[in-house]
Amino acid sequence: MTLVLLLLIPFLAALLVLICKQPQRAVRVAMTAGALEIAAIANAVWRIGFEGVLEFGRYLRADGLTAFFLLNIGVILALVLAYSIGYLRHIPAGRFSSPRWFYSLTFLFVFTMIAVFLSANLGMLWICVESTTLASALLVGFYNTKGAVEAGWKYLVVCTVGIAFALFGTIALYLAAVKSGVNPASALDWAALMSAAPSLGATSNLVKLSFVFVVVGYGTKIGFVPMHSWLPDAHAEAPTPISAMLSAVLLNCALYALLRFDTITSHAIGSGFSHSLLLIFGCLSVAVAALLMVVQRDLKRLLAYSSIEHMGIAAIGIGIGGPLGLFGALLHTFNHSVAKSLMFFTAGYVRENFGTLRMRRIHGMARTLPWTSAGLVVGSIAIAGLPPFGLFISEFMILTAAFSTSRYLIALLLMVALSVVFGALLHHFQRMLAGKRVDLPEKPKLLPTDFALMGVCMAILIVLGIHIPSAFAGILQRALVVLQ
Amino acid sequence: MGLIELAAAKALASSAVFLFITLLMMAAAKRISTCIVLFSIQSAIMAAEILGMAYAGKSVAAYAVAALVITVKVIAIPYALFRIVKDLKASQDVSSSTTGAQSVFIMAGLILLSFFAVAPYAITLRLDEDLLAAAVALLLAGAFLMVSRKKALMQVIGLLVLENGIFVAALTTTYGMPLVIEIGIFFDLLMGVFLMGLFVFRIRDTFEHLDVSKLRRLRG
Amino acid sequence: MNLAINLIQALLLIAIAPLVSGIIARSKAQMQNRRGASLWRPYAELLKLFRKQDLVPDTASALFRFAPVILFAATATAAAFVPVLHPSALFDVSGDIILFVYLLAIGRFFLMLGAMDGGSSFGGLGASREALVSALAEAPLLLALISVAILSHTVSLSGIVLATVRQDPLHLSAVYAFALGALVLVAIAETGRIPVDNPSTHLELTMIHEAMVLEYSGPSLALIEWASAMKLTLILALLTGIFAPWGMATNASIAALFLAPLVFAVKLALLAAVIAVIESSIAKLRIYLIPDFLGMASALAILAVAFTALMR
Amino acid sequence: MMQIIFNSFLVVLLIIPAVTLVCRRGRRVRFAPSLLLLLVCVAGAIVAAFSFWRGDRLAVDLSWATPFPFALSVDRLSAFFLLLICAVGAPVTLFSISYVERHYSQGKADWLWALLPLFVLSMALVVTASTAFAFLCGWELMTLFSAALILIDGDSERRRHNIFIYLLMMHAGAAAVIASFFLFLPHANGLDFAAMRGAAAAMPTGMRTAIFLLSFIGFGTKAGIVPFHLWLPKAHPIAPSPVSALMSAVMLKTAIYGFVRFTFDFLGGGPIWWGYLVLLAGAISGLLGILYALTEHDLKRILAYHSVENIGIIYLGLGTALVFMANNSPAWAAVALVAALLHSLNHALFKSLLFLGAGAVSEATHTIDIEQMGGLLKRMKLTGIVFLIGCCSIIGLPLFNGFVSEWMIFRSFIEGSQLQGISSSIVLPLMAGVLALIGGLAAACFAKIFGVAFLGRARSPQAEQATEVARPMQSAMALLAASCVVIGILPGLVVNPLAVLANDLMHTPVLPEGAFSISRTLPWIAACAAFLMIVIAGLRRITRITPTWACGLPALDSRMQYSAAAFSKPLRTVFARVYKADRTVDVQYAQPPYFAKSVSYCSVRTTSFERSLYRPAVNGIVNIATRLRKLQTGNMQVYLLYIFLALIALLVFMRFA
Repeated sequence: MTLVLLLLIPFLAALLVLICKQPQRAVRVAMTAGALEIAAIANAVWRIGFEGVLEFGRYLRADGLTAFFLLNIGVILALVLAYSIGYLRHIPAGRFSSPRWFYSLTFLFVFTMIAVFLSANLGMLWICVESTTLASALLVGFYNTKGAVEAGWKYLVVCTVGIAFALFGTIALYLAAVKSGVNPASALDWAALMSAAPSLGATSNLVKLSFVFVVVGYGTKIGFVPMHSWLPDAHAEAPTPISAMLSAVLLNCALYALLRFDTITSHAIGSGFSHSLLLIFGCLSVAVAALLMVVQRDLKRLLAYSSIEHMGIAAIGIGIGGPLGLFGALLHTFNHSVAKSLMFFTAGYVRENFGTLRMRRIHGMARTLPWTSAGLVVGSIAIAGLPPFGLFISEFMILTAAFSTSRYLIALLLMVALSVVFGALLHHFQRMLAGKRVDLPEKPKLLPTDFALMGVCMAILIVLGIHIPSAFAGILQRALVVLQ
Repeated sequence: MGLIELAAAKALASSAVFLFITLLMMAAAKRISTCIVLFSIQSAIMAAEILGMAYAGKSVAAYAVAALVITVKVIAIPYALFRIVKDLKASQDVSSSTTGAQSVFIMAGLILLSFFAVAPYAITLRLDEDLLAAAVALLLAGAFLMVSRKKALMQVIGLLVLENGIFVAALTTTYGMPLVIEIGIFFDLLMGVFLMGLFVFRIRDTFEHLDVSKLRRLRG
Repeated sequence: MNLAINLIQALLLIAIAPLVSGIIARSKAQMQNRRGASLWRPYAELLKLFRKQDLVPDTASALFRFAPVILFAATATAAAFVPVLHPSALFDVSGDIILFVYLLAIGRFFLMLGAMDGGSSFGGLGASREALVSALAEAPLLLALISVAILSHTVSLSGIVLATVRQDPLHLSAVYAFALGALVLVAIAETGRIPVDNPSTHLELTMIHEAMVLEYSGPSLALIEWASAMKLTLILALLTGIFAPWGMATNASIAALFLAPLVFAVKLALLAAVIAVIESSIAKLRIYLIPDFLGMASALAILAVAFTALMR
Repeated sequence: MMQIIFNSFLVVLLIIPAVTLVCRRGRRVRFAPSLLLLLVCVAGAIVAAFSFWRGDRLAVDLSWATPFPFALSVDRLSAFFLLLICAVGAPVTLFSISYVERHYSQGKADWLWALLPLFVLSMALVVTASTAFAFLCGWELMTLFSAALILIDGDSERRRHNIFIYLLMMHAGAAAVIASFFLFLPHANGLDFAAMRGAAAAMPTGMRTAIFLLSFIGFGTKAGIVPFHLWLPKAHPIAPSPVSALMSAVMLKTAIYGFVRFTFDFLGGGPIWWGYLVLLAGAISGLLGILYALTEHDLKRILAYHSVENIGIIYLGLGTALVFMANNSPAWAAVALVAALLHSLNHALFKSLLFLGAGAVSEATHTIDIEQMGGLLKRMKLTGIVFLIGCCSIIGLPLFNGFVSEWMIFRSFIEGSQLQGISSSIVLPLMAGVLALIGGLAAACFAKIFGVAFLGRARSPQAEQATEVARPMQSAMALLAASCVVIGILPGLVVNPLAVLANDLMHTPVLPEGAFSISRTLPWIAACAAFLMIVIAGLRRITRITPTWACGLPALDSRMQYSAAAFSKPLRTVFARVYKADRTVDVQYAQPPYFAKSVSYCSVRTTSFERSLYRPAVNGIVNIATRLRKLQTGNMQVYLLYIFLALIALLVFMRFA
């Protein structure tokens, strides 16, 4: 029953927000719906903690892995909604762009993402991932500017094509399952496939074919390097709360889908094949993204490439496997989502006050926007993977895993890339932060919610950096059990 | 009755050939409207195949899926595309980056390639080889159309051909996927096309042209 | 008893320093067919200077007056390490080669500072040239001493002298030749004799040591003169000790004790005469040729050290 | 008892930043954070001294809190370096109580008092860590806090560029250190030092060499060895004086600690070429450090280059120890190690003294360029004397602490001649020549600094009106100077416990007898020199103050004195090839071509590692990145093409894999 509630609230909220006319009421409805949704997520995670697996009918299922990713979307949803209060004050009026439309599309987007996490059936999983693309395409093109429309169009077409390949992969897996004796009715159910996995060995080359298509398909949504080209445009042109949602949750959602397939294939034909593919894409993404970050000119594009790089690191973590590698990878996705949303919020404030995101034109930020630049500095130190913050812990884990399985080249590449990223971030931000006070057209005013927002992000990062709370570690352990 | 089943199976095999023909014609097509017509023919052939399989396999679900394909893919989408073409008064030219002859040769190459690609799987899985080959051919053709054609509408048609390919792949499994999933996928593709249509209008408003290759502002 | 001999030995070195510079001056005069001043003139000069007033420039700080004192004290302490009459000097501790070299370095450093405190350009001129010479002279001096020390398996000056005394004179190795060459060149540079620096002129182009002490007068000048004379004596005693130690009193018998000083005096006089001959026969080098002069010394020293391993 | 003090030492360091924020306002309470930090440093010094002399082990385990094992344990080696940190930290804090007061506004001072204790804590963390995670946390935090402290002084374009290079190189060095830690993983079961120590013996030689090289590069970058020294002359001079004193004196030593911990404690020595590599690096660093220092006339840049030189001397000591271990004579290896560790302590003391002196001078004359100073010894008596003691120690003159460690390094060089192989019995004694040359050049360089800055005539109005600095600053410097002289005269205090420490590391029972003979004779020599000086100084002499003799000219002015550039000119011509300086001399003629009105001379050193080594590397990365950027063409068809190519590539890979 909790699962249905999880889905129902955002769907109803999307409709309700459309109905109420004035923006004030829409915002209030949206906030209450958001709060309800977060409560439902908390309740669901709590229940999963006790009962292990929740099921509802044939198509909704939630286990340890889902609980972890639900927690992720819950935290980010709270942050984004808090941020959007301040953000909506100055959305340029446009045919579709009013708070009503913004919130309804956002809740639709949340609905589709939660559906992805809850779907028990791989076909259903594909449908929900495709619908996330559709829901977010409108949000990316929300502002009707030339850049936004172009980014939205490219995002829609490239992701749909990519996802089509994932569908082909799902069908191939279905074919392999049916051929090796799984009863067709439940051949796409994840649980059934997991139990029948050893028998899938018979049609091993079909399973390999399916995993290749799935990696390319969902890889496009995750933003692995050869298929990443849509990501910088989409994340840079989307409204800030949405680019935070895209970077922090949508990429994790696609990674979740890939993880589901990876568990099946590694149980069926051993993890050698799938993990080597993940390692290839991971290393490629880390290397190319790190290099591209050096020559970026726009702040949001820089953050988008950093998302590609961190997804690459997570893929390397999964590719190395083992308890430490997987734990590090999952922890890395969570840390990255919090740090990246903090960075996008500060980018949003910079955009509001400086009017531009071109890093060459922004100077004297430290003195004009002290609190925003503090957030930016903390975020960039976290993203560069330096000690006091959580990302250092997860990168430390992944490196330990890499070294203990004596994969020296990958570890070397990872460290070189981290240094290049550190250099790039330092190079860009030290030019933006330093310099004399710039007198802005209108006085920069940060709402109390914005302070709270940045404070919460920093607190999460530092807490995860020093000591992982036992409850959170428990959720992570349960997610690992599912993956093992 | 065995004769009729045999006839149905034969019809299924020959239909793959018709699919190949529509692909070749689509490659040679110069105007968008011809591509739309060819697309609807292709979907009609696919619907016939589903009916043949439904008749052979006697599964009610297949009939429902066939009816869905006919209403949406043969009638609704081509009609919508024609209306968009008329509304936008956009030039009908396909503006392909490869000449007609080159396109046809490439399309033929892709069809042959799909046969080789499918060979190892068809034998082990005792599947209907040419149907699986048709699926892969449609997939590769859709991809080729999207890469080579510059017009936004042709991107949409390329995507639809690609999805047809996946649909045919689903058909090669004896009774197709569970109905709910089939309908879900269908509905998603429909939504996808609808949104692309919306974006085509948006591009029209903001850029005053429909040539996708000119959308090059976001670089680096 | 031993301590007494050593103490006398150190005081002897300090006392006869002016005599050595007197001998050199006298033999140079003889070389130039002049009668030259008496051997004891340097002592008279020191007495005269000690009675004079000490002129201190107005810009100078306290360091100006303390520098000569430190210079003299350091050089005197260094005297305690050099064995003259008896193979074991006052302080005979392993590793005093380095200590001996660095004690001389203290004196040089403070003299340079004292010179710069005068506030005139001569002080800076002398100090900067002295810096050049001392920086390049320290390495060959130390390497030469180390090569001899390695050969005689000890690390103290007295140990070296003891080893060479016991060694039969015919068993000479190439190391001694190179080390002698290096030490002679460094000795000339350190004590500021002709090819490197001309002690008797006040010509801006050539003087190094003289430029530094231009501002000094009275007792301070006396201390400096005595200290530089003492450094000359120390190095000559070192050369005789290491390369010609025969005649030193190996046992404490009365005869040996009387014979040793005589032999030492003769050797010292001979060396002083040799220096005088060198000084009056060679012209002074240009400042920028000094590095090559000291480069030659370093090369010899390096060869000496290398040959200690090769000859084994 | 010691354990309680040690725990409180760590905790108080953590809460001082909070204390600074709390009592920013109160007049009376304003000095609370600084006095607290002073107290903590003294307590830390006491704990470290006890643990260093008595050898009792302290341990703190926080693994329950942190995701990875995080434990601190103080053995003799850690205690020695902790003593070094606190022994320098206390006077620096004392100095900065009044220095910060004058130099910085209230806001900046609060920042400095908040960050300084954290900086000291991170260094203490590095030296006492007993697990890799704790070590690396301390290591990265140390860099971050030092960068933040540098930023307090302002953020002009040049400073930002220097900090950028500093942070980038520290990060690259840290990556190498992390790699060298993790290379233990396949063999050691955990990442704590005990497991690593156990696993090191069993590892294949290839792995040990990889770990050695990585730790050499990683710690070499932080220590400032020549190829990686680029950041040192850029970062130290722009930091506030107390901070650059701490960085130069103590932060470089944490790198030495790391290197010693890795090569001697974990790996326990290796093939002989390790020793030669370290010797070579030490020699080059020593020589280049000095030669570059000769050309500078910014006081803090000179001292920064001298840090490179002294680190070179320490690496010479370590290299000799490695050579001895390779020739399995551990007794003399222990002596060389004692020499290197003693020189790190000595360097910490006199370098912090010199930097504080530079701070005091810059505070009094508002400039740091020695060409503008002159005659400061008269105007700032105590600072002058204290700076002179610092100069004498750094040159290594007897009766000062620099000499003791250099003597021991010389002693182990000479002992090197007794080794069997022809090569090592030549290399080590020749290194003595290099060290002597370094000593000679150092004497010339510091004669220049002290002569030009403190003696002669004041060269600028500010130098004219310079007055002595405040009392706490003087007492801090006096404290350090006293410690230099005490160690110089009674080295036994530090040498004996260090000998015990070296024995532990080298597992040798006792040290060779002749090794430390110097520590017995130095007091005697000091007594004898003092006696002579008193006797001579006792001669009452009438002194008369007269104007300097100016060859009959009316009066000398300050421009007639030798400037720093002129002083080092002869040496610079000798080493011209090292500098490849491009000289510009332009003459304004009152009436050409005879009567020149003014001649201006400027010679700039053209050789620099930045241009020949680092610039090409950075440009390489940027070129690759710009080419990669072109892949993002903006044309959607090309993006789709990428996806299909990726798919086809994978299918082909699958076919053949």
